[in-house]
Amino acid sequence: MSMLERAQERELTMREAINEALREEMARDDSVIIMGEDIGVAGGVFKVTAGLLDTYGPDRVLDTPIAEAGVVGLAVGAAMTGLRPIVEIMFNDFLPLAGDQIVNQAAKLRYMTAGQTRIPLVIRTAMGAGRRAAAQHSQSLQAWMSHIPGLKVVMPSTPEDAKGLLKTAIRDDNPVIYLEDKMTYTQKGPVPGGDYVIPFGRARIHREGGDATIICTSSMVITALQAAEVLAAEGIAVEIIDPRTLSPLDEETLIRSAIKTGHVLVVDEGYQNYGVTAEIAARVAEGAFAYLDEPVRRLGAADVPIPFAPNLEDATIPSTQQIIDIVHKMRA
Amino acid sequence: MSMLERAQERELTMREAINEALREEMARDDSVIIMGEDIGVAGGVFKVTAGLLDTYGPDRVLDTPIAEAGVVGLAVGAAMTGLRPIVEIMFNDFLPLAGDQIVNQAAKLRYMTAGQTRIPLVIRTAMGAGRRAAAQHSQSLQAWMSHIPGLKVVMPSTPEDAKGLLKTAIRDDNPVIYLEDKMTYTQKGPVPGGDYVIPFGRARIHREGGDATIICTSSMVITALQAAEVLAAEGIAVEIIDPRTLSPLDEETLIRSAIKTGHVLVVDEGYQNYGVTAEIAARVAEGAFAYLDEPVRRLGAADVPIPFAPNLEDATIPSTQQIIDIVHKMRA
Amino acid sequence: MKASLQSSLPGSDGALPLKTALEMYRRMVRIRKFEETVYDIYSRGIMPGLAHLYTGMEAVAVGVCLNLLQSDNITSTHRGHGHLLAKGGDPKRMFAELLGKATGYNRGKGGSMHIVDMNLGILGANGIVGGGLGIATGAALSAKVKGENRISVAFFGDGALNEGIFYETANMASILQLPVVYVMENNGYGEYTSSDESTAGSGPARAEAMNIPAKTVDGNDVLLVHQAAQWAVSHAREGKGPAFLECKTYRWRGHHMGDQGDTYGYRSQAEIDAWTEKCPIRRLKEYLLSSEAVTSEELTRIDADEEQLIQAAVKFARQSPYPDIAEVYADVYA
Amino acid sequence: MKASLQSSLPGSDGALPLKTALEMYRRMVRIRKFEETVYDIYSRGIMPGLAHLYTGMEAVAVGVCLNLLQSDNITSTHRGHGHLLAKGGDPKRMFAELLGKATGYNRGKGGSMHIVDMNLGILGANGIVGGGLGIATGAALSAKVKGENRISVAFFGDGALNEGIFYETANMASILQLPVVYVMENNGYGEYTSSDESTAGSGPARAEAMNIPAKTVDGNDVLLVHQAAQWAVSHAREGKGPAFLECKTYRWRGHHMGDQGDTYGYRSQAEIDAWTEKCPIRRLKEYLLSSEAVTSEELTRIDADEEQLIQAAVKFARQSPYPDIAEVYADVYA
Ligand SMILES: Cc1ncc(C[n+]2csc(CCOP(=O)(O)OP(=O)(O)O)c2C)c(N)n1
Ligand SMILES: Cc1ncc(C[n+]2csc(CCOP(=O)(O)OP(=O)(O)O)c2C)c(N)n1
Ligand SMILES: [Mg+2]
Ligand SMILES: [Mg+2]
Repeated sequence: MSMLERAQERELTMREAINEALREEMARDDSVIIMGEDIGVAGGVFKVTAGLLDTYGPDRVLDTPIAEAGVVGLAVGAAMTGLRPIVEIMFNDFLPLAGDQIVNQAAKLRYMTAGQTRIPLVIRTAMGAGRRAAAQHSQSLQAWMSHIPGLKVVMPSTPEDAKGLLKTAIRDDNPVIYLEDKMTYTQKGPVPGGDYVIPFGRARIHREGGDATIICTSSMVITALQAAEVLAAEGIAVEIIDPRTLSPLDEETLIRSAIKTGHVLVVDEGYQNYGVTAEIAARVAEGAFAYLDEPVRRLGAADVPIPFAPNLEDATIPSTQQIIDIVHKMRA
Repeated sequence: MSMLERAQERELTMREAINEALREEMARDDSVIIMGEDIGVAGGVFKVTAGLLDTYGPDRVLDTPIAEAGVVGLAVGAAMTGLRPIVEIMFNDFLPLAGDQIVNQAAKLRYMTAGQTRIPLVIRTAMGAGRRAAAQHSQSLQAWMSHIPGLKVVMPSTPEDAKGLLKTAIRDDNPVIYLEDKMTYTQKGPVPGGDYVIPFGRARIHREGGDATIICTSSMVITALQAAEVLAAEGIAVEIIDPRTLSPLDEETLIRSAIKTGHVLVVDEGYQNYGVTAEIAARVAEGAFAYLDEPVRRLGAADVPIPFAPNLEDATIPSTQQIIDIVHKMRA
Repeated sequence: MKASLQSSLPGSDGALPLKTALEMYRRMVRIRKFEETVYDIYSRGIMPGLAHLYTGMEAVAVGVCLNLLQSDNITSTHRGHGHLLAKGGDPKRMFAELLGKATGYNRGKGGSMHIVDMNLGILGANGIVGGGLGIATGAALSAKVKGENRISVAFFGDGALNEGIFYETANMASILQLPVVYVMENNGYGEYTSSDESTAGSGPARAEAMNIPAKTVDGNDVLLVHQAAQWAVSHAREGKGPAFLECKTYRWRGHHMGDQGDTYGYRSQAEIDAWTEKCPIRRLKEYLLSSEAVTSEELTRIDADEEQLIQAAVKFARQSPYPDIAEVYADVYA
Repeated sequence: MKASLQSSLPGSDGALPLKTALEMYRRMVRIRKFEETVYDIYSRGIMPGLAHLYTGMEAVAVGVCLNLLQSDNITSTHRGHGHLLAKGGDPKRMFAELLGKATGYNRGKGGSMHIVDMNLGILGANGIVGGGLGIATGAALSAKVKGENRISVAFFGDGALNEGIFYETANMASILQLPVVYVMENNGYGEYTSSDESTAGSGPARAEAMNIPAKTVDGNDVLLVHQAAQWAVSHAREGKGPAFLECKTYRWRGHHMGDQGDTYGYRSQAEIDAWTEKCPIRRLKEYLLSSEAVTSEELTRIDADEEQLIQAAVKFARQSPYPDIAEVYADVYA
């Protein structure tokens, strides 16, 4: 980031940062359109697209019917023929409704056609538990998306990253799944001025430390940073790394830290079984094998549909306390 | 298995074994119905349901329209209200079309309702590459299904297992995803006589050996057994274990073998990234940490949409030679 | 109002008994009071999660459900309280569920969008738009295969009409001649998007294109809804296959509790006012009084009874404990 | 046969030029020869994978595509060879793709079900039933947003009609008035299941229910298909929104190469024979000859040209190399 950009830095919420990225990219390139349920007149259920309809009009900001497969289907066709559509899928729990369009069409068309077409498509969607929205509105399905070759998967954890990564996503010629943790929309952070992008496949080290590594994604970065504070007070220096993109994954940075600390915990809010933590743990365990003092630990969401009752829901989400406990156990 | 059952053992193909299980369960319990595209008159595109329509009639053997989401949707409702539907989804590549019904309805209803309902539903589907069917008809999406709490996931590798596990699936009160590798349909093996079931969550040790462990699923068991033959000739004794069900997973048996041999390779035909091999590798690496002489190795399908050209497709599927090479490297 | 208490209702097999009319009134009042109480406790921060209120739409659920037997099945939506109460759901266990309490229908694990009562044939509210369509149609398949005299009713919205699942399941119902009634609650909007702008053609036309007979009715007139539903339910029950009913109505309280005032700027106060004028409860009340079959006191008594029922239910819910933490891992598998 | 070379075709803007009629003949013959050659090489074990032949359906693709500009887009199906050739696809690169060769359209990575030629507006065959519907409708959205004079045609089958994706995308096309034509190839079956037993109501009725004008035409009469498609294409091109065309036809060679004789027992030889009688190529040929505008020699010459073209294409394909193994990892991402 340039000095100028830093100088122009402001505090924005995650929501504002995303809105700004959308706004700027739509201004920069008029092939960028945005479509989804309630994103126009209403500005999106989370208000992330507020004001776009007024600025860019109904040809480029499309309020669609409730038809996830159809919306993504149209976006794929539009992406093949010169537009750069951004689709908002209100909750990532609804990605399975568009599963075929994402997996069998968007992700594969370029490869199947040996590069004859490109699919500059971004699917933005809200994920994460914590809003007492129950099992069909609280999932974190990033593992599904990350499993599919041909997709890129982005999970920002700060307003700064959110803006820079979304711009990269919109300019990318491949389908990108961009997951926004709904609990972070109101979270504030510094955002540089000017037009900046953040490349995919580069992890961000949020905090350095030599005693243990915590690899964490999306809002789990916040949870882990809180744990790190507590642990620091106890004299344990934890390194916090956010891969930022799950696909491509910056394996190198993760492994380097694992080699340095010898103790690794991976935290992600998806279901733990066959989830994101498994892939990261497996890669780190392989890459840092000789340097690990103990097995790579994993902490995902409980392997249950997400319950409604507040006390139950909270118990399914990885917590600061759980992280602290695991680090204590690791260092014991 | 009883002596009698062994005595009645016959050689059946995988296809015949599955057909027999369907036939016997439909005879045993008239709440079992089967529905899917072309499964009635035609007997299924892979002929797995041949003859069922004649025996059980069109009320229990339903040729459906081409509408995967709708078919699974009806099956969920039927399962809640007293039937035990078996749905055939022709290719597992089409599971994403029914993604919402599987993930948000079938898998979650019991939990969300605190046990007020049960969903005795089996979804049988063909997976696997090798038939030059290209990217939309060759995938192995077991990682997706295994990630979802509330689903059970079964991957038989022999006719005997196929029959016994399918019977268990049909009698189970939960949604079960039953994946049939299309390359194995004509593969023969001994099948006991009589009515037998194989419990979920129990791995099968196909071959014992103390030098290395290969954990493998579905047709990869065959590939691995071939590699084991070659390695045996070189004096390397490989243990071959098939978990048979990915969810529930018999972690204990896998870890026990890992502890014994200290060298582990996991082979599965799904895409490697964020795939089944990651979860198994992560669990084994954690459970057998102190006993491993080297990192757990993984071999999945290449992380690319599956190409059509025979030479390219073959290069994406885990092969006997690759397994041999990895074991050589492990033991080096 | 075209139907009457005295005269024989066209399509029905006789006059509408006063008892039924009063039961309609009672259930509509119950729903109204339930929903307004939700509004209250939600506004006061007592209820977690999301709440989509049925206020203003009571005639639809009640007019339809009073044609059903307990053994018939319904599926509901995210806006489910009205359907559940109309089908006989217990306000106590519903409120408890809304608050995430152990005494709730789902022991607090489902919340507003997932209430089920298998004994009452309530196969569930559903958080997925169109999520009940497969389930209701599948339940009708069960009835047919098992030769049981049960029908299914799937309530769904004008927004849900555009999901492919309606099309796929209704087609199957039509081919297989399943005993299912599709009740489309056309309240003009799917969230903040107008139905006119998102839907080409009408629900009835789409159903008829799949050989499913369809009617449209004023969804704020419980007698007309009841009469039309009688037609649809008989059609299904007599083995003639699926039927489709569009009920035109309006949700007074916006899409959900977050949709107050001008937050989403998609509807005018004038529009809300016009629909409030068409209050289904007031319409039935005025009709009953003008028929002189009922006194004002009788209705006031019903109002009071229901008020008490609802207040007792909320109290019960509030006093109930949260579920034991061990519930987290229970019921994932049978 | 109701249309004629001389007389003005109703709905068209003039007589059908002889040149166009001959081009129809040429393309139909090309498709027929292409498909019968696939039949041959597949039977001899030379072609890997799956092959779904278009034999008998030639009039649909040709009648429609001769109304299109090169810049218009089409999406095709698993049974795509006919559409691709009708839109101008190169038999050489197609055959090479069918054999998985490096010289194929997709360098062997797609095979029969995934051929694309972006330069010709061929947005792809598709292995997913209904898979082209979103793409074609999305391409029409591009055209509208970018103000380009391009329309899209989505070919799809009677079986695909029952997938929710048709309903979802056609609804959007109708609301947004997108320039897209839905061409339903009704060949009576989806794989081995009769369309009558799986489809309630008709394709045109379903389209009309979403305000999309629709026609049904004899899909074995290329002149009638051409004329009806002219109507549909003009409708879309003039900005009047989507149109729907059902073409009734038959696939002689079964669902795919594995569907020979009585393997799947779903259709009778009598049925096949009856449809073979309605050969679209023979019909056009007889008509042309009876019109006396063309001599038998001219047609024979076209036959011979096309035979040569196809044989050269197969030879080219067979002599081409398989792709380099490095191709496995190329093109996953742009
Ligand atoms: C598959 C899916 N898409 C989107 C949503 C978000 N959502 C919840 S309610 C709703 C509107 C539904 O409209 P309608 O069917 O008309 O019912 P109404 O709210 O008007 O009663 C939407 C879009 C959802 N829950 N599920
Ligand atoms: C989503 C999906 N479901 C099922 C299939 C398997 N399948 C391939 S072709 C076909 C029949 C399609 O019928 P129709 O649309 O009428 O086309 P036709 O083969 O008659 O040309 C089916 C079921 C598929 N490829 N994709
Ligand atoms: Mg609505
Ligand atoms: Mg067909």
